[in-house]
Amino acid sequence: MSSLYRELIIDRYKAPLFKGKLDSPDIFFHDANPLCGDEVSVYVKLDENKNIKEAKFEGSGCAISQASIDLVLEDLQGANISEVLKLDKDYIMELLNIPLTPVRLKCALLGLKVLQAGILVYMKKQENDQE
Amino acid sequence: MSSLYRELIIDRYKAPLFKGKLDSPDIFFHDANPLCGDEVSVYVKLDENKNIKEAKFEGSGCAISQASIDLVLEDLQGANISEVLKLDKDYIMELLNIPLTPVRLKCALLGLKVLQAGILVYMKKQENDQE
Amino acid sequence: MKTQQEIINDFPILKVSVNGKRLVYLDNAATTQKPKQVIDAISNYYLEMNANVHRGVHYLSELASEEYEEAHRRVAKFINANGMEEIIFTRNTTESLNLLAYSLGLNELKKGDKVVVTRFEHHSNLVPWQQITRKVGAKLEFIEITDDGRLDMESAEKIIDDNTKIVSIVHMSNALGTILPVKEVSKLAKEHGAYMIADGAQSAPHMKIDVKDLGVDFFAFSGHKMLAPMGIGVLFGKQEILENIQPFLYGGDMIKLVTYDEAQWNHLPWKFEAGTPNVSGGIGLKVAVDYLEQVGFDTIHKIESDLTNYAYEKLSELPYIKIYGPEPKYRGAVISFAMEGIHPHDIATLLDEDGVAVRAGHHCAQPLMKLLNTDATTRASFYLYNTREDVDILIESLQKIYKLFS
Amino acid sequence: MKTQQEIINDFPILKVSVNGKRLVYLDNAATTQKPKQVIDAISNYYLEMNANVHRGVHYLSELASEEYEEAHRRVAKFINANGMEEIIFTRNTTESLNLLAYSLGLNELKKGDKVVVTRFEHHSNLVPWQQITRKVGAKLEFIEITDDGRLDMESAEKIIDDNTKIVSIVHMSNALGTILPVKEVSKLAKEHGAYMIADGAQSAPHMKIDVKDLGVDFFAFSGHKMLAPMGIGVLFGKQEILENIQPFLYGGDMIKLVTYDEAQWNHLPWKFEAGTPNVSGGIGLKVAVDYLEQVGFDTIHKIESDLTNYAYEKLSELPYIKIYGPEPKYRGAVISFAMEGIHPHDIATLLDEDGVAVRAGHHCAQPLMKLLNTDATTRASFYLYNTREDVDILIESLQKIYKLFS
Ligand SMILES: Cc1ncc(COP(=O)(O)O)c(C=O)c1O
Ligand SMILES: Cc1ncc(COP(=O)(O)O)c(C=O)c1O
Repeated sequence: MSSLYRELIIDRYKAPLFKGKLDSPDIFFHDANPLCGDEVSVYVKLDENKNIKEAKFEGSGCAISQASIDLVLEDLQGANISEVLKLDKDYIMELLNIPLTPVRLKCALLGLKVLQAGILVYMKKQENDQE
Repeated sequence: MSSLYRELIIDRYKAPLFKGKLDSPDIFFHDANPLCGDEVSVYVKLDENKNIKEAKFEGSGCAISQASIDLVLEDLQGANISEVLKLDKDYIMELLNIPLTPVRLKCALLGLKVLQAGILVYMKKQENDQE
Repeated sequence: MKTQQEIINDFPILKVSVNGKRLVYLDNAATTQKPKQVIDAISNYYLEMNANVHRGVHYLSELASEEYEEAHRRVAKFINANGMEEIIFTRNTTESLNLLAYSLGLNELKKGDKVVVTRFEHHSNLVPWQQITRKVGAKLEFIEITDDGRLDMESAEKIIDDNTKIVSIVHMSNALGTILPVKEVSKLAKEHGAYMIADGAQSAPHMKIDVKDLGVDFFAFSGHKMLAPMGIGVLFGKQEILENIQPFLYGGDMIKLVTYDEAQWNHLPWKFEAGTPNVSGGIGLKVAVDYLEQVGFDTIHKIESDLTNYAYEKLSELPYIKIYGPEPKYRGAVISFAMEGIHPHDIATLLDEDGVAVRAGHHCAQPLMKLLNTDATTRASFYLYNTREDVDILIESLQKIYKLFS
Repeated sequence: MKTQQEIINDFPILKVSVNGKRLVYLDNAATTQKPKQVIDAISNYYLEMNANVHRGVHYLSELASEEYEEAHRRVAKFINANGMEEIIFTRNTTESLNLLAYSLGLNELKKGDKVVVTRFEHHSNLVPWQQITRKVGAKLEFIEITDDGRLDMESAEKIIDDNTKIVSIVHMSNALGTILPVKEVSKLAKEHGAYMIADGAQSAPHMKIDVKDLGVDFFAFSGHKMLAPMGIGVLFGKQEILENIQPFLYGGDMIKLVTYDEAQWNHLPWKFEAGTPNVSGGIGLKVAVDYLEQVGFDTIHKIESDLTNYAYEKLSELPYIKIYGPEPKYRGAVISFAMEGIHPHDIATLLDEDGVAVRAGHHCAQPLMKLLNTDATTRASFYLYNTREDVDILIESLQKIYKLFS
């Protein structure tokens, strides 16, 4: 029916591969878009080189926000957190490969932003611990 | 040159017939249109039947406001004050006999309104004195 | 009398195609489309009479001033106010209500006083009162909602008391479509000596408003929701109250006399209209009001209630759809609904691909949404140019969407 | 580049005839006429993309939102602001200044603080500060005017001191045409830690504005005085200040999160734009700004200063005419004058019979008029579509009027 809702997105919305929790994650962050009610929490475990070893998310909201974080976590397995910080909306648009209007782009970006915020908090904490 | 500024109005503006003061008038009132600065004071003496015996005005402002009160005082010589209270903008438009836009109509009406306000104050005072 | 096809032909935007489909515009509670009469009135204003109003002594300014005043008189007649003095032009309902929160609220409220609103309120009739009651130390209380989505009159009777100084309620809920009994609440407010305000943003476009019959002291609405241009709204207020409260915005045109030290206010309604007004918006509003009355609220009501009933019925037949709010007989031309397992944003995006414009979200009524245990709904709202075919397209598209997700 | 004849052809209203004469529109300081580009932009908006903005997920709403945001970005670039966050759309300059009086004034002023304005102020930059200083117990003081109608900088240096919290001055006087040294006054304000506001209602239409170069914290102006529709104005504010002060109007679109008890504000600039905005006005403003920059402020300045000098010269030749305000080099395209023994209202009415539109009155600057020992003046003000022929017609008509009265 629809270019926008490619099967992949609906599939991943209905049956996400990375949904769940992790115990004692290195990185945890939660945020929501109060205007539409989309919510995402991410849990990440890192290896010794600060690469993503394992990642999960919990959340609720629209198909785009939920499928997007699922696809992001899949794509970023093994990625170094400093690389993740560099990613922006172009990355998401390429990953989802569907035309996104400005309002829906916000949905698509939520997961990545939560992940990046979590990384920043983690790095700040590491810094403080070293002092 | 102009239908609006018929000679009569400019003549009366430049050389009013009823400009001046009266000592111990029965009726005195002053008002101004703060928006354009037009000002008019009227002085009236009445005969025993409450007809206008003598009337004068002082004032400053545009030709229409000043000529209008001059023409009004001329026209209302001998008029009974209760009759004067009934006059409205139709009277003024007929008296001046020029087309008047709403803004300029306010100029034309100022003098009559001052006169009517003075009459009302006078009647109120008469009433109180009788009680 | 105009046929509905003639009405539809008056709205050029309805011929726009969206994603190759005919536009089906069902977002009328957000803003309505404009008939060509209104669009032309705006152009004509700028082509033939544009000028600043009041005090201008030249031809254009006289013309513009006359038209702008006439618009006030026309609106006064439209809602049965006593005259131009009672009609203040604002930007929108939101500004009208803020004007009251500042001018009336700050004037009349004291510590311990109560302001009463309802659980239905749009943010525009909630947040200003939150702020102003906090500022003056007054209390903000809420008339409850019944389980079937109507105003709880028992709660109203309990909450409106002698400490209540202001009652401000929405006339028709933009989120649920519920029509509230303003007249009955006005009576309660008057019994307790409180000022009565109605937010008519959703009612004025759809039903004949008689401010005297409603018994309100103030009535606020927006032009853009009733065929008029954006940037023009209305606040009706009773003359004697408007004369006694402070102005809201200060500046040009609202004064009579100014010195460096102080100022005296102009007469009504100008006391409350500071600075150069939106003259073309006012004139557009006048033409919109003419248009609505030419069609007639009876006809509008007939069209809308047919559509609302029809849509309600059709949606009720879909087992995976949940409709919020009361039965059709208690509501205006608004239907909010949820679809099992599919987020409203996804529904709206997919409807849009079929050319159907609806709204998805909290409809500026977040607390009410929370009360209904949701963040967002999908909302279809109708106006005089909508048809049963529009509803059919909506329903068909919803069925496809459900299939896509299941 | 456009020739002036091409510019004139863009303004359809200039072909209107008044009392059988060609319209000579010299009331530009009150409001300007609109080029067909702006008039068409408004129509097109309603013909093709009208919708409520923000949060709409359908085609029209996306389109309208994008255009409305783009208008903010365009205006930001126009005055060299850092971005959309610093551009608040209001109704007009008056609302922009009231927003500051409430949001900044009530936030920052304490008893004994000083607000400083000038003797030149339009009521819109005077009355709000009178009210707000009275409310909080602050003082309002005035920078004086020199005998030749300019800002007295010595007075400014004396009056702006460490108690001064807000300095708000007009950039160009609408009554006298004087251009004030905003940059120098900004420096004084900054030295004493005060907020600096400029009222740009008369300057933004005529000269390139660079808010960074001017050193202002806030800058207010009106669309309708610079070719844009009525009902749209601008407040520029520095982002860090806007983030720290309270909103002004409360309601839809300006919130992030609302419960029945409290609310959190949306990000800039939306925190300050409550309710459905004037989208078509914003889009019209963008097109107006495009138009002005396409013509170029150099060209505009050349046209205007030629006209101002020419008119100044011609008027000076008439012995019965007194010109108010400074020499042409200190002024913009505005000339206020008096004619011996003839009231400005009579002059304006008689000019109108020759098709010449000027303003007569106090120009919303009553205290300044009083300072000049008059109630009213006649004012001619020019814009990019005026010509020397317009000035000739004005002068000829003035000569006839004088004869009529003598
Ligand atoms: C210097 C100045 N400030 C403020 C204003 C007020 O502008 P507006 O009426 O558009 O709010 C004007 C317009 O007359 C003006 O000339
Ligand atoms: C019930 C209600 N009140 C107030 C408003 C605010 O109207 P506006 O955005 O035109 O100020 C709306 C519009 O959404 C509404 O539906």
